[in-house]
Amino acid sequence: MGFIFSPIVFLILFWLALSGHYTTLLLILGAASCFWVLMISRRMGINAHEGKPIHLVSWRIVPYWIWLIKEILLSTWAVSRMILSPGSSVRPQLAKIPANNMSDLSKVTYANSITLTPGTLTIEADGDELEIHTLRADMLEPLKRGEMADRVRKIERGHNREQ
Amino acid sequence: MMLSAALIAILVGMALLLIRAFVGPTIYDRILAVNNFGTKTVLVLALYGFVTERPDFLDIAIVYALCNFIATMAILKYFEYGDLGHVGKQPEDEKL
Amino acid sequence: MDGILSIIRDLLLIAGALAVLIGALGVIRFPEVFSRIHAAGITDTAGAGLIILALLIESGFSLISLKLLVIVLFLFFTSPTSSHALAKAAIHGRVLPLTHQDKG
Amino acid sequence: MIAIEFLVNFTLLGFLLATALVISRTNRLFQSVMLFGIYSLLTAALFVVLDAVDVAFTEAAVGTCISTILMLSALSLTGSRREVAMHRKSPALALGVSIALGAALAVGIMDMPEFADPNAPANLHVAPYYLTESVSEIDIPNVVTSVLASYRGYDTLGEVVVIFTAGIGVIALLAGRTGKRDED
Repeated sequence: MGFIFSPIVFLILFWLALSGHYTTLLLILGAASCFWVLMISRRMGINAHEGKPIHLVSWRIVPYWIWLIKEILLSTWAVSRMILSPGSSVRPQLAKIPANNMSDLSKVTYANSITLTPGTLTIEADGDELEIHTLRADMLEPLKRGEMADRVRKIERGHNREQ
Repeated sequence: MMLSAALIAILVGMALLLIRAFVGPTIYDRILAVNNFGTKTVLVLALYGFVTERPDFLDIAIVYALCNFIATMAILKYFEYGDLGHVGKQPEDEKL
Repeated sequence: MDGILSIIRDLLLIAGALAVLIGALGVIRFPEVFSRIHAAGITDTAGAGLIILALLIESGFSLISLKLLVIVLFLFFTSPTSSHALAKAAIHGRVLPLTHQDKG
Repeated sequence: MIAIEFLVNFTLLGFLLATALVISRTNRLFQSVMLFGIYSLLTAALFVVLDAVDVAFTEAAVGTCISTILMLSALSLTGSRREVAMHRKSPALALGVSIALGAALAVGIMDMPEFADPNAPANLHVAPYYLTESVSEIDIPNVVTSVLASYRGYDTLGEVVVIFTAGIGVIALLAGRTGKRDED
Protein backbone atom coordinates (compact mmCIF):
# COMPACT_ATOMS: atom_id res chain seq x y z
CA MET A 1 0.00 0.00 0.00
CA GLY A 2 2.82 2.34 0.89
CA PHE A 3 4.36 2.42 -2.54
CA ILE A 4 1.38 4.35 -3.88
CA PHE A 5 2.61 7.27 -1.86
CA SER A 6 6.03 7.34 -3.40
CA PRO A 7 5.91 10.74 -5.08
CA ILE A 8 6.22 9.74 -8.72
CA VAL A 9 3.57 7.02 -8.57
CA PHE A 10 1.27 9.37 -6.72
CA LEU A 11 1.80 12.16 -9.27
CA ILE A 12 1.16 9.86 -12.22
CA LEU A 13 -1.99 8.41 -10.64
CA PHE A 14 -3.19 11.94 -9.87
CA TRP A 15 -2.55 13.02 -13.46
CA LEU A 16 -4.40 10.01 -14.83
CA ALA A 17 -7.31 10.67 -12.51
CA LEU A 18 -7.66 14.31 -13.53
CA SER A 19 -6.94 14.03 -17.22
CA GLY A 20 -9.58 11.71 -18.65
CA HIS A 21 -7.86 11.74 -22.07
CA TYR A 22 -5.62 8.80 -22.77
CA THR A 23 -4.05 9.25 -26.22
CA THR A 24 -0.36 8.51 -26.72
CA LEU A 25 0.68 12.15 -27.11
CA LEU A 26 -1.14 13.26 -23.98
CA LEU A 27 0.15 10.35 -21.93
CA ILE A 28 3.72 11.22 -22.90
CA LEU A 29 3.17 14.89 -22.06
CA GLY A 30 1.59 13.92 -18.76
CA ALA A 31 4.46 11.65 -17.78
CA ALA A 32 6.91 14.39 -18.75
CA SER A 33 5.13 16.93 -16.57
CA CYS A 34 5.09 14.49 -13.64
CA PHE A 35 8.87 14.06 -13.90
CA TRP A 36 9.30 17.82 -14.25
CA VAL A 37 7.34 18.44 -11.04
CA LEU A 38 9.37 15.76 -9.30
CA MET A 39 12.64 17.40 -10.38
CA ILE A 40 11.49 20.81 -9.22
CA SER A 41 10.48 19.47 -5.82
CA ARG A 42 13.83 17.68 -5.51
CA ARG A 43 15.60 20.95 -6.23
CA MET A 44 13.44 22.76 -3.69
CA GLY A 45 14.59 20.23 -1.13
CA ILE A 46 11.12 18.98 -0.28
CA ASN A 47 11.62 16.07 2.04
CA ALA A 48 10.40 12.86 0.45
CA HIS A 49 9.58 11.44 3.85
CA GLU A 50 6.98 14.13 4.47
CA GLY A 51 5.33 13.13 1.23
CA LYS A 52 4.63 9.70 2.68
CA PRO A 53 2.13 10.16 5.46
CA ILE A 54 2.06 6.44 5.97
CA HIS A 55 -0.07 6.37 9.04
CA LEU A 56 -2.80 8.13 7.16
CA VAL A 57 -3.01 5.04 4.98
CA SER A 58 -3.76 2.70 7.85
CA TRP A 59 -7.32 1.46 7.70
CA ARG A 60 -7.88 2.61 11.25
CA ILE A 61 -8.17 6.13 9.91
CA VAL A 62 -11.59 5.29 8.48
CA PRO A 63 -13.52 4.88 11.76
CA TYR A 64 -11.67 7.93 13.06
CA TRP A 65 -12.84 10.02 10.12
CA ILE A 66 -16.41 8.87 10.53
CA TRP A 67 -16.27 9.80 14.19
CA LEU A 68 -14.65 13.15 13.30
CA ILE A 69 -17.35 13.96 10.74
CA LYS A 70 -20.00 13.27 13.37
CA GLU A 71 -18.19 15.61 15.78
CA ILE A 72 -17.88 18.29 13.09
CA LEU A 73 -21.60 18.16 12.36
CA LEU A 74 -22.50 18.31 16.07
CA SER A 75 -20.27 21.28 16.78
CA THR A 76 -21.39 23.01 13.57
CA TRP A 77 -24.90 22.76 14.96
CA ALA A 78 -23.79 24.27 18.28
CA VAL A 79 -21.89 27.14 16.64
CA SER A 80 -24.74 27.80 14.20
CA ARG A 81 -27.10 28.24 17.11
CA MET A 82 -24.67 30.73 18.64
CA ILE A 83 -24.52 32.68 15.40
CA LEU A 84 -28.29 32.77 15.01
CA SER A 85 -29.16 33.53 18.62
CA PRO A 86 -29.82 37.23 19.22
CA GLY A 87 -27.31 39.18 21.26
CA SER A 88 -23.73 38.14 21.74
CA SER A 89 -23.36 34.68 23.21
CA VAL A 90 -19.64 34.53 22.49
CA ARG A 91 -17.50 33.98 25.58
CA PRO A 92 -14.12 33.13 24.08
CA GLN A 93 -11.51 31.45 26.24
CA LEU A 94 -7.95 30.32 25.88
CA ALA A 95 -6.83 27.03 27.36
CA LYS A 96 -3.93 24.62 27.16
CA ILE A 97 -4.54 20.94 26.69
CA PRO A 98 -1.95 18.15 26.78
CA ALA A 99 -0.83 16.33 23.64
CA ASN A 100 1.71 13.98 25.14
CA ASN A 101 2.63 10.48 23.97
CA MET A 102 2.17 11.40 20.34
CA SER A 103 4.41 11.39 17.29
CA ASP A 104 4.64 14.65 15.35
CA LEU A 105 2.27 13.39 12.70
CA SER A 106 -0.33 12.42 15.29
CA LYS A 107 0.07 15.82 16.89
CA VAL A 108 -0.66 17.45 13.53
CA THR A 109 -3.67 15.18 13.06
CA TYR A 110 -4.89 16.05 16.54
CA ALA A 111 -4.37 19.80 16.16
CA ASN A 112 -6.01 19.82 12.75
CA SER A 113 -8.97 17.80 14.00
CA ILE A 114 -9.44 20.31 16.78
CA THR A 115 -9.39 23.16 14.28
CA LEU A 116 -11.73 21.32 11.92
CA THR A 117 -14.46 21.11 14.53
CA PRO A 118 -15.99 24.59 14.68
CA GLY A 119 -15.92 26.11 18.13
CA THR A 120 -12.38 25.05 18.92
CA LEU A 121 -9.23 26.32 17.25
CA THR A 122 -5.58 25.42 17.75
CA ILE A 123 -3.54 28.58 18.07
CA GLU A 124 -0.17 27.24 19.05
CA ALA A 125 1.26 23.76 18.92
CA ASP A 126 4.45 23.76 20.91
CA GLY A 127 5.99 20.73 22.59
CA ASP A 128 3.49 18.55 24.39
CA GLU A 129 0.82 21.18 24.74
CA LEU A 130 -1.71 22.72 22.40
CA GLU A 131 -3.09 26.18 22.99
CA ILE A 132 -6.78 26.21 22.17
CA HIS A 133 -9.11 29.10 21.51
CA THR A 134 -12.73 28.26 22.09
CA LEU A 135 -15.93 30.17 21.55
CA ARG A 136 -17.55 29.08 24.80
CA ALA A 137 -16.16 27.34 27.87
CA ASP A 138 -18.37 24.27 27.55
CA MET A 139 -17.06 23.54 24.04
CA LEU A 140 -13.73 22.72 25.62
CA GLU A 141 -15.11 20.00 27.85
CA PRO A 142 -14.95 17.11 25.34
CA LEU A 143 -11.33 17.98 24.56
CA LYS A 144 -10.42 18.07 28.24
CA ARG A 145 -11.94 14.63 28.66
CA GLY A 146 -9.41 13.56 26.02
CA GLU A 147 -11.59 11.34 23.85
CA MET A 148 -10.22 12.79 20.61
CA ALA A 149 -6.62 12.46 21.82
CA ASP A 150 -7.21 8.81 22.69
CA ARG A 151 -8.69 8.12 19.29
CA VAL A 152 -5.76 9.81 17.53
CA ARG A 153 -3.30 7.75 19.57
CA LYS A 154 -5.22 4.61 18.68
CA ILE A 155 -4.66 5.18 14.94
CA GLU A 156 -0.94 5.30 15.44
CA ARG A 157 -0.74 2.35 17.82
CA GLY A 158 -2.73 0.30 15.37
CA HIS A 159 -0.26 1.19 12.64
CA ASN A 160 2.77 0.30 14.74
CA ARG A 161 1.33 -3.09 15.59
CA GLU A 162 0.69 -3.83 11.94
CA GLN A 163 4.32 -3.35 11.11
CA MET B 1 -33.81 23.67 -8.94
CA MET B 2 -32.25 23.01 -5.56
CA LEU B 3 -28.84 23.46 -7.19
CA SER B 4 -29.76 26.98 -8.28
CA ALA B 5 -31.08 27.79 -4.81
CA ALA B 6 -27.83 26.64 -3.23
CA LEU B 7 -25.91 28.71 -5.78
CA ILE B 8 -27.89 31.81 -4.83
CA ALA B 9 -27.34 31.12 -1.13
CA ILE B 10 -23.59 30.99 -1.69
CA LEU B 11 -23.71 34.24 -3.66
CA VAL B 12 -25.44 35.89 -0.70
CA GLY B 13 -22.72 34.48 1.56
CA MET B 14 -20.11 35.97 -0.78
CA ALA B 15 -21.75 39.37 -0.44
CA LEU B 16 -21.53 39.12 3.36
CA LEU B 17 -17.86 38.19 3.15
CA LEU B 18 -17.19 41.10 0.79
CA ILE B 19 -18.55 43.42 3.47
CA ARG B 20 -16.16 41.86 6.00
CA ALA B 21 -13.27 42.24 3.55
CA PHE B 22 -14.15 45.90 2.97
CA VAL B 23 -14.60 47.00 6.58
CA GLY B 24 -11.79 45.02 8.20
CA PRO B 25 -11.04 46.22 10.87
CA THR B 26 -7.76 44.31 11.26
CA ILE B 27 -5.71 42.99 8.38
CA TYR B 28 -6.39 39.45 9.63
CA ASP B 29 -10.12 39.90 9.18
CA ARG B 30 -9.44 40.74 5.57
CA ILE B 31 -7.21 37.73 5.04
CA LEU B 32 -9.88 35.54 6.60
CA ALA B 33 -12.49 37.04 4.30
CA VAL B 34 -10.32 36.54 1.19
CA ASN B 35 -9.56 32.93 2.13
CA ASN B 36 -13.18 32.12 2.81
CA PHE B 37 -14.23 33.95 -0.35
CA GLY B 38 -11.94 31.58 -2.23
CA THR B 39 -13.64 28.54 -0.70
CA LYS B 40 -16.99 29.95 -1.70
CA THR B 41 -15.74 30.56 -5.25
CA VAL B 42 -14.72 26.90 -5.44
CA LEU B 43 -18.23 25.92 -4.38
CA VAL B 44 -19.83 28.35 -6.83
CA LEU B 45 -17.78 26.92 -9.70
CA ALA B 46 -18.63 23.34 -8.72
CA LEU B 47 -22.32 24.10 -8.39
CA TYR B 48 -22.41 26.20 -11.54
CA GLY B 49 -20.95 23.33 -13.53
CA PHE B 50 -23.80 21.11 -12.39
CA VAL B 51 -26.47 23.79 -12.90
CA THR B 52 -25.41 24.25 -16.52
CA GLU B 53 -24.92 20.48 -16.86
CA ARG B 54 -21.26 20.79 -17.82
CA PRO B 55 -19.37 19.59 -14.76
CA ASP B 56 -16.08 19.48 -16.71
CA PHE B 57 -15.21 22.83 -15.19
CA LEU B 58 -14.30 21.15 -11.93
CA ASP B 59 -10.61 21.31 -12.86
CA ILE B 60 -10.78 25.04 -12.37
CA ALA B 61 -12.35 24.58 -8.98
CA ILE B 62 -9.37 22.37 -8.07
CA VAL B 63 -6.89 24.98 -9.32
CA TYR B 64 -8.74 27.54 -7.25
CA ALA B 65 -8.61 25.51 -4.08
CA LEU B 66 -4.85 25.06 -4.57
CA CYS B 67 -4.16 28.71 -5.39
CA ASN B 68 -6.29 29.98 -2.58
CA PHE B 69 -4.33 27.96 -0.06
CA ILE B 70 -0.95 28.99 -1.43
CA ALA B 71 -1.90 32.65 -1.61
CA THR B 72 -3.25 32.64 1.95
CA MET B 73 -0.09 31.00 3.22
CA ALA B 74 2.09 33.52 1.36
CA ILE B 75 0.12 36.44 2.76
CA LEU B 76 0.32 35.10 6.30
CA LYS B 77 4.02 34.41 5.96
CA TYR B 78 4.50 37.95 4.79
CA PHE B 79 2.66 39.33 7.79
CA GLU B 80 4.40 37.09 10.26
CA TYR B 81 7.97 37.50 9.07
CA GLY B 82 7.87 40.67 6.99
CA ASP B 83 9.14 39.01 3.83
CA LEU B 84 8.62 35.88 1.77
CA GLY B 85 12.23 34.72 1.66
CA HIS B 86 12.19 33.88 5.36
CA VAL B 87 12.84 30.21 5.99
CA GLY B 88 11.26 28.86 9.11
CA LYS B 89 12.90 26.32 11.38
CA GLN B 90 13.61 23.28 9.25
CA PRO B 91 15.28 19.96 9.88
CA GLU B 92 17.91 20.85 7.26
CA ASP B 93 19.08 23.79 9.35
CA GLU B 94 19.90 21.53 12.23
CA LYS B 95 22.01 19.25 10.09
CA LEU B 96 24.16 22.06 8.78
CA MET C 1 -34.87 4.57 -5.62
CA ASP C 2 -34.07 7.48 -7.85
CA GLY C 3 -36.65 9.56 -6.02
CA ILE C 4 -35.14 8.81 -2.63
CA LEU C 5 -31.63 9.70 -3.85
CA SER C 6 -32.78 13.02 -5.25
CA ILE C 7 -34.56 13.82 -1.99
CA ILE C 8 -31.37 13.03 -0.06
CA ARG C 9 -29.42 15.19 -2.50
CA ASP C 10 -31.82 18.11 -2.04
CA LEU C 11 -31.67 17.80 1.74
CA LEU C 12 -27.86 17.77 1.66
CA LEU C 13 -27.87 20.83 -0.62
CA ILE C 14 -30.21 22.71 1.71
CA ALA C 15 -28.12 21.82 4.74
CA GLY C 16 -24.89 22.79 2.96
CA ALA C 17 -26.27 26.08 1.67
CA LEU C 18 -27.56 26.92 5.14
CA ALA C 19 -24.17 26.10 6.65
CA VAL C 20 -22.45 28.39 4.13
CA LEU C 21 -24.93 31.19 4.83
CA ILE C 22 -24.70 30.83 8.62
CA GLY C 23 -20.92 30.75 8.42
CA ALA C 24 -20.87 33.98 6.41
CA LEU C 25 -23.33 35.54 8.85
CA GLY C 26 -21.05 34.53 11.70
CA VAL C 27 -18.07 36.18 9.98
CA ILE C 28 -20.13 39.39 10.01
CA ARG C 29 -21.65 39.03 13.49
CA PHE C 30 -18.86 37.72 15.69
CA PRO C 31 -16.92 40.37 17.60
CA GLU C 32 -13.25 39.70 16.78
CA VAL C 33 -11.01 37.85 14.40
CA PHE C 34 -10.53 34.66 16.42
CA SER C 35 -14.25 34.07 16.82
CA ARG C 36 -14.70 34.81 13.14
CA ILE C 37 -12.26 32.04 12.26
CA HIS C 38 -14.64 29.58 13.95
CA ALA C 39 -17.53 30.87 11.87
CA ALA C 40 -15.51 30.72 8.66
CA GLY C 41 -14.62 27.13 9.51
CA ILE C 42 -18.29 26.19 9.17
CA THR C 43 -18.18 27.11 5.48
CA ASP C 44 -14.98 25.19 4.92
CA THR C 45 -16.00 21.98 6.62
CA ALA C 46 -19.73 21.43 6.96
CA GLY C 47 -20.76 23.73 4.09
CA ALA C 48 -18.29 22.47 1.52
CA GLY C 49 -18.59 18.87 2.70
CA LEU C 50 -22.38 18.69 2.50
CA ILE C 51 -22.63 20.48 -0.85
CA ILE C 52 -19.94 18.34 -2.45
CA LEU C 53 -21.56 15.19 -1.03
CA ALA C 54 -24.78 16.29 -2.73
CA LEU C 55 -22.89 16.84 -5.98
CA LEU C 56 -21.33 13.38 -5.61
CA ILE C 57 -24.82 11.88 -5.51
CA GLU C 58 -25.74 13.98 -8.55
CA SER C 59 -22.69 12.96 -10.58
CA GLY C 60 -22.84 9.22 -9.96
CA PHE C 61 -19.59 7.34 -10.40
CA SER C 62 -17.16 8.88 -12.90
CA LEU C 63 -14.03 10.96 -13.25
CA ILE C 64 -16.11 13.90 -12.09
CA SER C 65 -16.85 12.30 -8.74
CA LEU C 66 -13.14 11.66 -8.36
CA LYS C 67 -12.46 15.36 -8.91
CA LEU C 68 -15.11 16.27 -6.37
CA LEU C 69 -13.42 13.95 -3.89
CA VAL C 70 -10.08 15.63 -4.59
CA ILE C 71 -11.64 19.03 -3.89
CA VAL C 72 -13.27 18.00 -0.63
CA LEU C 73 -10.19 16.14 0.62
CA PHE C 74 -8.01 19.11 -0.23
CA LEU C 75 -10.34 21.49 1.59
CA PHE C 76 -10.38 19.24 4.65
CA PHE C 77 -6.60 19.16 4.79
CA THR C 78 -5.88 22.81 4.01
CA SER C 79 -8.68 24.55 5.87
CA PRO C 80 -7.40 23.77 9.40
CA THR C 81 -3.86 24.61 8.29
CA SER C 82 -4.79 28.06 7.07
CA SER C 83 -7.06 28.68 10.08
CA HIS C 84 -4.23 27.78 12.40
CA ALA C 85 -1.72 29.88 10.46
CA LEU C 86 -4.11 32.82 10.53
CA ALA C 87 -4.66 32.55 14.28
CA LYS C 88 -0.95 32.22 14.90
CA ALA C 89 -0.11 35.15 12.67
CA ALA C 90 -2.75 37.25 14.40
CA ILE C 91 -1.31 36.41 17.83
CA HIS C 92 2.19 37.28 16.64
CA GLY C 93 0.81 40.44 15.09
CA ARG C 94 -0.26 41.51 18.58
CA VAL C 95 -3.96 41.04 18.02
CA LEU C 96 -4.94 39.69 21.40
CA PRO C 97 -7.96 37.45 21.65
CA LEU C 98 -10.82 38.71 23.70
CA THR C 99 -11.25 36.30 26.59
CA HIS C 100 -13.77 35.85 29.32
CA GLN C 101 -12.22 34.20 32.30
CA ASP C 102 -15.49 34.03 34.25
CA LYS C 103 -17.07 30.59 34.06
CA GLY C 104 -20.49 30.49 32.43
CA MET D 1 -31.69 27.87 -16.64
CA ILE D 2 -30.99 31.05 -18.59
CA ALA D 3 -32.28 33.10 -15.68
CA ILE D 4 -29.82 31.62 -13.20
CA GLU D 5 -26.95 32.24 -15.62
CA PHE D 6 -27.91 35.89 -15.87
CA LEU D 7 -28.31 36.14 -12.13
CA VAL D 8 -24.86 34.67 -11.46
CA ASN D 9 -23.37 36.85 -14.16
CA PHE D 10 -24.80 40.07 -12.84
CA THR D 11 -24.16 39.28 -9.19
CA LEU D 12 -20.52 38.53 -9.91
CA LEU D 13 -20.26 41.71 -11.99
CA GLY D 14 -21.80 43.66 -9.13
CA PHE D 15 -19.27 42.21 -6.69
CA LEU D 16 -16.51 43.04 -9.16
CA LEU D 17 -17.67 46.64 -9.40
CA ALA D 18 -17.94 46.99 -5.62
CA THR D 19 -14.45 45.53 -5.15
CA ALA D 20 -12.99 47.82 -7.80
CA LEU D 21 -14.56 50.86 -6.15
CA VAL D 22 -13.24 49.92 -2.73
CA ILE D 23 -9.77 49.26 -4.17
CA SER D 24 -9.74 52.69 -5.77
CA ARG D 25 -10.78 54.30 -2.48
CA THR D 26 -8.33 52.48 -0.23
CA ASN D 27 -4.98 54.04 0.54
CA ARG D 28 -3.23 51.08 2.13
CA LEU D 29 -1.20 48.86 -0.15
CA PHE D 30 -1.85 45.62 1.77
CA GLN D 31 -5.55 46.09 1.62
CA SER D 32 -5.48 46.64 -2.09
CA VAL D 33 -3.30 43.54 -2.60
CA MET D 34 -5.83 41.53 -0.60
CA LEU D 35 -8.78 42.99 -2.45
CA PHE D 36 -7.04 42.33 -5.76
CA GLY D 37 -7.07 38.68 -4.71
CA ILE D 38 -10.85 38.81 -4.43
CA TYR D 39 -11.03 40.79 -7.66
CA SER D 40 -9.21 38.13 -9.61
CA LEU D 41 -11.25 35.34 -8.00
CA LEU D 42 -14.34 37.14 -9.25
CA THR D 43 -12.87 37.76 -12.69
CA ALA D 44 -12.00 34.12 -13.10
CA ALA D 45 -15.44 33.02 -11.94
CA LEU D 46 -16.89 35.37 -14.54
CA PHE D 47 -14.68 33.84 -17.23
CA VAL D 48 -16.07 30.43 -16.33
CA VAL D 49 -19.61 31.76 -16.55
CA LEU D 50 -18.77 33.23 -19.97
CA ASP D 51 -17.41 29.82 -21.09
CA ALA D 52 -13.80 31.01 -21.41
CA VAL D 53 -12.51 28.17 -19.29
CA ASP D 54 -8.89 28.45 -20.44
CA VAL D 55 -8.70 32.13 -19.58
CA ALA D 56 -10.26 31.35 -16.22
CA PHE D 57 -7.57 28.76 -15.62
CA THR D 58 -4.84 31.30 -16.31
CA GLU D 59 -6.54 33.98 -14.28
CA ALA D 60 -6.93 31.62 -11.33
CA ALA D 61 -3.27 30.66 -11.35
CA VAL D 62 -1.78 34.04 -12.22
CA GLY D 63 -4.23 36.46 -10.66
CA THR D 64 -4.92 34.72 -7.37
CA CYS D 65 -1.63 33.07 -6.73
CA ILE D 66 1.34 34.46 -8.58
CA SER D 67 0.42 38.13 -8.75
CA THR D 68 -0.53 38.22 -5.07
CA ILE D 69 2.80 36.69 -4.14
CA LEU D 70 4.69 38.97 -6.54
CA MET D 71 2.98 42.06 -5.17
CA LEU D 72 3.76 40.98 -1.63
CA SER D 73 7.39 40.35 -2.58
CA ALA D 74 7.52 43.81 -4.10
CA LEU D 75 6.00 45.27 -0.94
CA SER D 76 8.50 43.46 1.22
CA LEU D 77 11.33 44.80 -0.94
CA THR D 78 10.14 48.37 -0.86
CA GLY D 79 8.92 47.97 2.69
CA SER D 80 6.37 50.71 2.21
CA ARG D 81 4.14 50.43 5.20
CA ARG D 82 3.27 54.08 4.85
CA GLU D 83 0.02 55.26 3.54
CA VAL D 84 0.14 56.54 0.02
CA ALA D 85 -0.52 60.22 -0.30
CA MET D 86 -3.47 60.88 -2.56
CA HIS D 87 -3.19 63.77 -4.98
CA ARG D 88 -6.60 65.10 -5.74
CA LYS D 89 -5.91 68.30 -7.58
CA SER D 90 -8.56 68.46 -10.23
CA PRO D 91 -11.26 65.82 -9.85
CA ALA D 92 -13.35 67.58 -12.48
CA LEU D 93 -10.79 66.91 -15.22
CA ALA D 94 -10.40 63.24 -14.28
CA LEU D 95 -14.16 62.82 -14.08
CA GLY D 96 -14.57 64.43 -17.50
CA VAL D 97 -11.96 62.15 -19.08
CA SER D 98 -13.51 59.05 -17.51
CA ILE D 99 -17.01 59.95 -18.63
CA ALA D 100 -15.85 60.75 -22.18
CA LEU D 101 -13.92 57.46 -22.37
CA GLY D 102 -16.86 55.51 -20.98
CA ALA D 103 -19.23 57.11 -23.45
CA ALA D 104 -16.88 56.33 -26.34
CA LEU D 105 -16.67 52.70 -25.25
CA ALA D 106 -20.45 52.50 -24.91
CA VAL D 107 -20.87 53.82 -28.44
CA GLY D 108 -18.33 51.30 -29.64
CA ILE D 109 -20.18 48.44 -27.95
CA MET D 110 -23.37 49.33 -29.82
CA ASP D 111 -21.69 48.37 -33.10
CA MET D 112 -20.62 44.97 -31.85
CA PRO D 113 -22.53 41.85 -32.84
CA GLU D 114 -24.84 40.17 -30.35
CA PHE D 115 -23.15 38.18 -27.59
CA ALA D 116 -22.46 34.62 -28.82
CA ASP D 117 -23.96 35.36 -32.24
CA PRO D 118 -23.01 32.48 -34.57
CA ASN D 119 -23.23 34.79 -37.59
CA ALA D 120 -20.82 37.40 -36.25
CA PRO D 121 -17.89 38.02 -38.63
CA ALA D 122 -15.40 36.61 -36.12
CA ASN D 123 -17.25 33.31 -36.06
CA LEU D 124 -17.46 32.89 -39.84
CA HIS D 125 -13.84 33.05 -40.99
CA VAL D 126 -11.51 30.28 -39.71
CA ALA D 127 -13.34 29.41 -36.50
CA PRO D 128 -15.62 26.76 -38.06
CA TYR D 129 -12.59 25.06 -39.61
CA TYR D 130 -10.79 24.91 -36.26
CA LEU D 131 -13.87 23.62 -34.52
CA THR D 132 -14.48 20.81 -36.98
CA GLU D 133 -10.95 19.81 -37.98
CA SER D 134 -8.60 20.49 -35.07
CA VAL D 135 -9.33 17.30 -33.15
CA SER D 136 -8.50 15.07 -36.11
CA GLU D 137 -5.56 17.22 -37.25
CA ILE D 138 -3.81 17.87 -33.96
CA ASP D 139 -5.21 15.19 -31.67
CA ILE D 140 -5.81 17.49 -28.73
CA PRO D 141 -9.33 17.61 -27.37
CA ASN D 142 -9.24 21.28 -26.38
CA VAL D 143 -9.67 23.54 -29.41
CA VAL D 144 -8.28 26.63 -27.69
CA THR D 145 -5.11 24.76 -26.81
CA SER D 146 -4.58 23.52 -30.35
CA VAL D 147 -5.20 27.00 -31.78
CA LEU D 148 -2.76 28.60 -29.35
CA ALA D 149 -0.06 25.97 -29.46
CA SER D 150 -0.26 24.87 -33.06
CA TYR D 151 -2.19 27.00 -35.57
CA ARG D 152 -0.94 30.17 -33.91
CA GLY D 153 2.28 28.65 -32.63
CA TYR D 154 4.63 31.45 -33.75
CA ASP D 155 2.45 34.09 -32.19
CA THR D 156 2.37 32.17 -28.93
CA LEU D 157 6.13 31.70 -29.08
CA GLY D 158 6.49 35.48 -29.25
CA GLU D 159 4.21 35.91 -26.27
CA VAL D 160 6.12 33.31 -24.31
CA VAL D 161 9.39 35.10 -25.07
CA VAL D 162 7.91 38.34 -23.75
CA ILE D 163 6.74 36.63 -20.57
CA PHE D 164 10.07 34.85 -20.22
CA THR D 165 11.91 38.17 -20.44
CA ALA D 166 9.58 39.68 -17.87
CA GLY D 167 10.17 36.68 -15.63
CA ILE D 168 13.93 37.08 -15.90
CA GLY D 169 13.54 40.72 -14.97
CA VAL D 170 11.48 39.86 -11.91
CA ILE D 171 13.92 37.15 -10.84
CA ALA D 172 16.85 39.51 -11.30
CA LEU D 173 15.11 42.08 -9.09
CA LEU D 174 13.99 39.69 -6.39
CA ALA D 175 16.82 37.15 -6.35
CA GLY D 176 19.59 39.71 -5.92
CA ARG D 177 18.12 40.56 -2.58
CA THR D 178 17.98 37.02 -1.24
CA GLY D 179 21.51 36.35 -2.46
CA LYS D 180 22.77 39.17 -0.30
CA ARG D 181 20.87 37.82 2.65
CA ASP D 182 22.49 34.41 2.33
CA GLU D 183 25.93 35.97 2.66
CA ASP D 184 24.98 37.74 5.89
